[in-house]
Amino acid sequence: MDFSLTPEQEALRQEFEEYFTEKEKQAPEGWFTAKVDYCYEHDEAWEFHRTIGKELGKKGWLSLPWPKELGGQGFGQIEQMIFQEVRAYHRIPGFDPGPVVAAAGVLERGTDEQKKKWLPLIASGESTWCEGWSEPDSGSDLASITATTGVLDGDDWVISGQKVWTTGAHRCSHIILLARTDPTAPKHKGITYFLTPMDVPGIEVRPILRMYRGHSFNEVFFDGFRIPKENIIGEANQGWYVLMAGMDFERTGVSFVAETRRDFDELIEFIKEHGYDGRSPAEIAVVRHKLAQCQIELEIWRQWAYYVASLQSKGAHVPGEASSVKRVGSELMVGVSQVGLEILGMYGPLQNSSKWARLRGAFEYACQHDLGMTIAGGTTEVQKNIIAWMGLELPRK
Amino acid sequence: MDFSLTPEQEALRQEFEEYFTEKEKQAPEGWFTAKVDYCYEHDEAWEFHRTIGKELGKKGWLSLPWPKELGGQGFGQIEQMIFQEVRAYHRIPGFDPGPVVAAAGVLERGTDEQKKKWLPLIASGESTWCEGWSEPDSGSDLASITATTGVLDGDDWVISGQKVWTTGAHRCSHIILLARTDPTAPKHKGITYFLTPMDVPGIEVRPILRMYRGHSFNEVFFDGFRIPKENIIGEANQGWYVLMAGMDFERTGVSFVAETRRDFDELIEFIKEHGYDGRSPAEIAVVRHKLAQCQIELEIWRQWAYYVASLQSKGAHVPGEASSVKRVGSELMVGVSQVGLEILGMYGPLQNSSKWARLRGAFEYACQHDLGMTIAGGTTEVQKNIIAWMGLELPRK
Amino acid sequence: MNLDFTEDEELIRSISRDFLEKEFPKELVKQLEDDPKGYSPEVWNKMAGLGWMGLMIPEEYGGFDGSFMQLVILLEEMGRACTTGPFFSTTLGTLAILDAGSQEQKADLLPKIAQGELILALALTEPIARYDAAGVTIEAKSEGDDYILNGTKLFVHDAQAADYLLCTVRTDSSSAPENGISFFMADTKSAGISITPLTTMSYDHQNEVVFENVRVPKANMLGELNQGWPVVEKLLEKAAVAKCAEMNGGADWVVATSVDYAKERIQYGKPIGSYQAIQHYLADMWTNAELSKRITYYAAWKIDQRLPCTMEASIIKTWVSDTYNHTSRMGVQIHGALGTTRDHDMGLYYQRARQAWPLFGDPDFHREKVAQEMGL
Amino acid sequence: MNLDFTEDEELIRSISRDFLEKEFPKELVKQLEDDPKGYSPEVWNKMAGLGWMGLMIPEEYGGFDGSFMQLVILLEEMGRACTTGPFFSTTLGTLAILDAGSQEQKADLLPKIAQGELILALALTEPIARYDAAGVTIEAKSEGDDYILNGTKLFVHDAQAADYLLCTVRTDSSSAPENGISFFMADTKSAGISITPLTTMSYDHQNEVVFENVRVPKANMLGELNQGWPVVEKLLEKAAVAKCAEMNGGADWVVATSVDYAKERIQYGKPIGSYQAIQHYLADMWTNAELSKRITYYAAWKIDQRLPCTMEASIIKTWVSDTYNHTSRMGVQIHGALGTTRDHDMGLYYQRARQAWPLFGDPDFHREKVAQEMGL
Repeated sequence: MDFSLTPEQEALRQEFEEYFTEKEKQAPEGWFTAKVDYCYEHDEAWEFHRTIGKELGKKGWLSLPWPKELGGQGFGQIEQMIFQEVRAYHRIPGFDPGPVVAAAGVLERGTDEQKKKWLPLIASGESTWCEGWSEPDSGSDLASITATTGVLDGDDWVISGQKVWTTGAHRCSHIILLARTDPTAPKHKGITYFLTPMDVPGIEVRPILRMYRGHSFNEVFFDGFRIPKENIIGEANQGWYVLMAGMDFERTGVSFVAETRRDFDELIEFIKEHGYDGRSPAEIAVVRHKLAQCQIELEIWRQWAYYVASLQSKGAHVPGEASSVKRVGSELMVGVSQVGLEILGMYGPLQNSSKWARLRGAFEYACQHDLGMTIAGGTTEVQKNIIAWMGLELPRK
Repeated sequence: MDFSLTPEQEALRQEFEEYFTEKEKQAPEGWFTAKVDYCYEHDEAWEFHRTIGKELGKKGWLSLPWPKELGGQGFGQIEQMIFQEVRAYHRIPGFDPGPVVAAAGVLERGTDEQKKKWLPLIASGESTWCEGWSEPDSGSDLASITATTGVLDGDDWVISGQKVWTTGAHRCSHIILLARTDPTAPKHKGITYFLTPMDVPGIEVRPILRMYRGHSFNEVFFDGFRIPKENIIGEANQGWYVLMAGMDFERTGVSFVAETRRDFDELIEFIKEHGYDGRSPAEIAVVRHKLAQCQIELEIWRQWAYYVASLQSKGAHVPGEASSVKRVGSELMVGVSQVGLEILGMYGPLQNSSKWARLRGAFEYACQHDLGMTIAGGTTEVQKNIIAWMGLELPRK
Repeated sequence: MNLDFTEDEELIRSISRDFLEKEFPKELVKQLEDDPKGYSPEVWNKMAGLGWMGLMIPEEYGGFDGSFMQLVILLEEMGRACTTGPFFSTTLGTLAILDAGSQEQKADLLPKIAQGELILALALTEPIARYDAAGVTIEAKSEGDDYILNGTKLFVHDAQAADYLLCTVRTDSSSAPENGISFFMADTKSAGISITPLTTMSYDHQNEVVFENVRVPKANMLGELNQGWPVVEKLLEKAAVAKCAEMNGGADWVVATSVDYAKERIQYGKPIGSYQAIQHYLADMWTNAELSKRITYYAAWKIDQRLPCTMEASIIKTWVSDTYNHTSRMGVQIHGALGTTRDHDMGLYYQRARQAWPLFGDPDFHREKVAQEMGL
Repeated sequence: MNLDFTEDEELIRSISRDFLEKEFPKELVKQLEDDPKGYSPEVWNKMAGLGWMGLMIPEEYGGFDGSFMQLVILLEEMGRACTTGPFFSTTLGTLAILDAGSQEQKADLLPKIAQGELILALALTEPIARYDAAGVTIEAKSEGDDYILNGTKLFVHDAQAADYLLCTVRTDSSSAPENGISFFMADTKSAGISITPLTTMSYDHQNEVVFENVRVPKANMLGELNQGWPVVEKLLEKAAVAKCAEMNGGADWVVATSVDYAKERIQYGKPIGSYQAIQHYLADMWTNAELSKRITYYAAWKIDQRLPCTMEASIIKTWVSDTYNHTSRMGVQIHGALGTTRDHDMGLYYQRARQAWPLFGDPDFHREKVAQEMGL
């Protein structure tokens, strides 16, 4: 067993490190998070996100793990993780579901023509992607969607109905859309997977505010929205399986935890410098131990995430492991954000706009924002079900 | 709302306090627990248990909450709780399922003749009672018992088959026995509830050792074991409902937690006197806070237990509350026993027989013994189900 | 021992619940978040009309001479309704005046408070952000009939609305921290006071209050010179219990709302409340919230009996803070994405739970106090 | 980065698993609980025949020059099989000799150890029961070619079986605690040593060792006079990692056994493993146990690379102690009453989890070390 990076990986890490360190200096004033939600929530952040996205596209860093012959860099999941970790640690945005989710569908199930059409667009960073998945009655049970339907009309599918919780729909140029195209088939077998631009008539995006008032979620309504039939990835009515083929990758979530790591490191520096309640950290064992426990869990999660990425690099299908990375990482984010808020005491809940805010209100934001992490992309409970059913092969009934 | 005890209750508490303080001095050397399991496990403890049991019988304290006309003292659940709390805090045994479980069946469903026959026997402390409930395939799902069957033969029921986990069967004079008497009826409707002496042919008791080697559990085998039909409580095949009628009372468990409280108080005194790792308790915030958390939970549980007892005193049927008292109390016992063991550090796991043992190995014993508390009498999981289904009326399916 | 509510207590609960449901809908709660005053004078006056500001005030001063238990019940309802406004600050300030005020101060202030004409704020904490005596550093110098105050109070709830700030100041720096503190009522209109709002997670109208050579008449001292700390300590205990009552009401709402949602929300063809994971979450949430209420009533009873309740106040502030925070977090989780939005009210409760965590001492502060009370 | 096991590593795992399944059944484990020697010489010799005692010993001394990773794999299998005996003590003692022993000491001892002819015990702790330098108080006075030892070592595993005790002693009381410790090998047959067994929850053959004017030749010093502590510190780090490997194997057994049982045990007409509560317990148990292994391998790799791993050793001892304890407790819970009995082996694992908790530092000790490493 060998945990060291190869010289090539080290060099790559170094390259990322230098670039993102530099970019961090260019971030807007008061910048404290690169979470993609935050980029959707604020105009200035969105602009920075787009600038970076295009730069990443030019550098070929949006397609690191894609095969070279398809315009990628031919790296593995480990290199992708290093990239995401360094990027997120430096709080640099520029990454959305396009290069991972949309690309996975195309790479796994796309025709040659679709690959030629979509992959360069995604890799360039010129397109931005949101996920048209959840519906009012279909959250955890995503395969039950019925609110968004598609009917073939000539060479186009005509989409009607509604999506909800569509993160970034008000900003993004493209959407990955799941629609019910055969209402008579069993639920997993009547869904079609579309990639489509959003600047087309027949779509309306309405904001949903987060509890902290941020506008990242949307309802999306379709009425006569047309998608050419060549935009179906995989076969019509086989969309569920296209989605599943790309799922394991999204669940790693290293970039999210790397941001949490950054928040945590800044908290540690803050406590070292300013103490706690007027006492030095040496005096406050209880706080020391809480911080140590966060450190422990962050390190342990990280080793696990790299291990699971290494399994995935070798093409192993490890749904239990993948789910556990997502579950542990997202719970850890919530846990660290709460510890951070608590350790900042009375200062913790102050918003960034307050002159007395600490660490730019990063924990005030995180401890609300991150509640979504244990819900989106499969709740903690769904992940545990997957571990139990697929990882441990426990009976479903 | 008034939390104070009435003068009569105060006087009663005082009386209990004086008596049990005195009895504590008479406990065998090295005495560190009055858990009934421990009494079954050790001859000397059994003898003390029996001596006390008969004394309690003479004082009328085994029948505190029974109606006066049935030989009881006519007190309520609060007085019973005070009794159990004081008794257990002083680590005085003498109490088994007879006065609570066996008596509840008779009080709730017994005929006048049965009341005359069984209640004085139970109240006197001359009989000792074990519960013939679980079977190898029927634990949490107790109503599914099939291994022990009863067939009517003349005026007797003839019992065959097997029970398991029968605590104290090797010591007790009597057993409360559930047997399948109608194999064709729905599972809840073919069980009969018997009270019977054990010194009858056709019964064999085989020991099962606990993980700490204590012998409190048994398998009990029946082969031609005869019970006169007048020993059925309630109707034949209605035994499940007799059992349920007496269940809420058993779940309070105040005596168990009072013992944990005692262990905990001795730990606190020990830490105050001897420090921790050569340091004074003032130096070790982490240990202080752990102990404080135990204190918090013990106090909170206690208020809750008194409240639920007060509801039951008024005859309220509160299955959710009753289950939560049992669940929280048993988890608390496990939690405190583990904290105690941990705080004793390297000394924690030393058995009582080791000359370096601390607090007579009370935590070494408790942290193994108490694992059974979250299982016996309905597991933690079953209690949560009851809270969800009966307390919160969540759908079962 | 009678652990039922008395008829009076039941009455307070039902009246206040009805009133708040009608007069304090969530739209008002959200609207007040950005209101510079932080409360609705209209609703405030109705509350005064119901006698709420006079609840703790003796009849001779126009109040109702209520019990702390009654206050706990009322605050529980306010927590359930997620109200905002200076009721909490004013009522706790009232308790301090009752405890330490002179006859003149009582006669002057209490009737006005009972009428809803006077709003108080507690200015106890400073940038050092701790609730012990060492946390009071703002300096007051005697000059003639006045004291001159200089320094900064931070995290002052409702200062923007208050007529008076009940303010701990250091009047003697030479002795032990707890022996040099005095307790003043500073008129917010005094020259030299500047009040700057702080925006928090729950928009609970905290402020920075800077004192620059502010003159406070000696007549405005509550209690004796340098003897302020014991008054504040007692006040902090009551404030912790009162805050717990508020949190308990919130936790109750969270549990009830989550149970209802779990019965209605269908996923995979059945209500999510039929899944054992959700059932066990809810069973734990319900249990912890129920435990919270009982121990809080116990503390309230002790306060009413004038029994010491330092240990109990710390026990409940620890337990209830943990419970409300965990319960509201799980309330969000059970509601899924909906729970994370402003369209649903669950977030309001989560924000309040997080906000209440450090107030009047966080769980670590109170665990330490419990340890001290245990003699450790 | 290649996180697969090498072929050699796989081989060690499969050989040791097969061997232990065959030669170390639970009947033997239970039988050895009350064995005064605490091990089976017959199995011990077979283990020596497989080269296990020589695993960490260089080839020149008759060993296999194995890696710490290989040791971790072997100990994981021992933990899975719940073995008892002086392998752990002897191997850790060997690492200390390798680290600090002189050429003569190595040449004398290592071949015998590799042959299974010499058993070592670590006598590090005393009645004060702490793992820092201040915990070493036993006094050694120089006299001619010997040191005279007086005092008590406590919690000494395997002393009853050992030929030598590797013993920390204080040779200089005047300087800082960590600068006055020497590390001796004391022959257990020396006059004045009395060894009294301590019975523990897991019957892991701990002892009290009393030294009464025990003469230990100066030649038996490991390393330099007063320079023993850095050797012990390194040893403690490795011992923590090694103990974690053992615990990980145990946790693996607990998870696998509980999963199997949950599939088979029927209640309410279906396997208990089909209930979501049990599924989620098992999902968490499995996850935590897997995380434990990966971080332990990482620490082992760092040791093999001679990279500092103070932080990692403390991280894993905290996490793995918590995990094994919780996992084995839940293993008992899932097995119901059966799990609490001696008829089932789950109790053995629970006992070992509890027993391993304080060894080489409990989680609080190590959280403190992590905090120190973080610069807090």
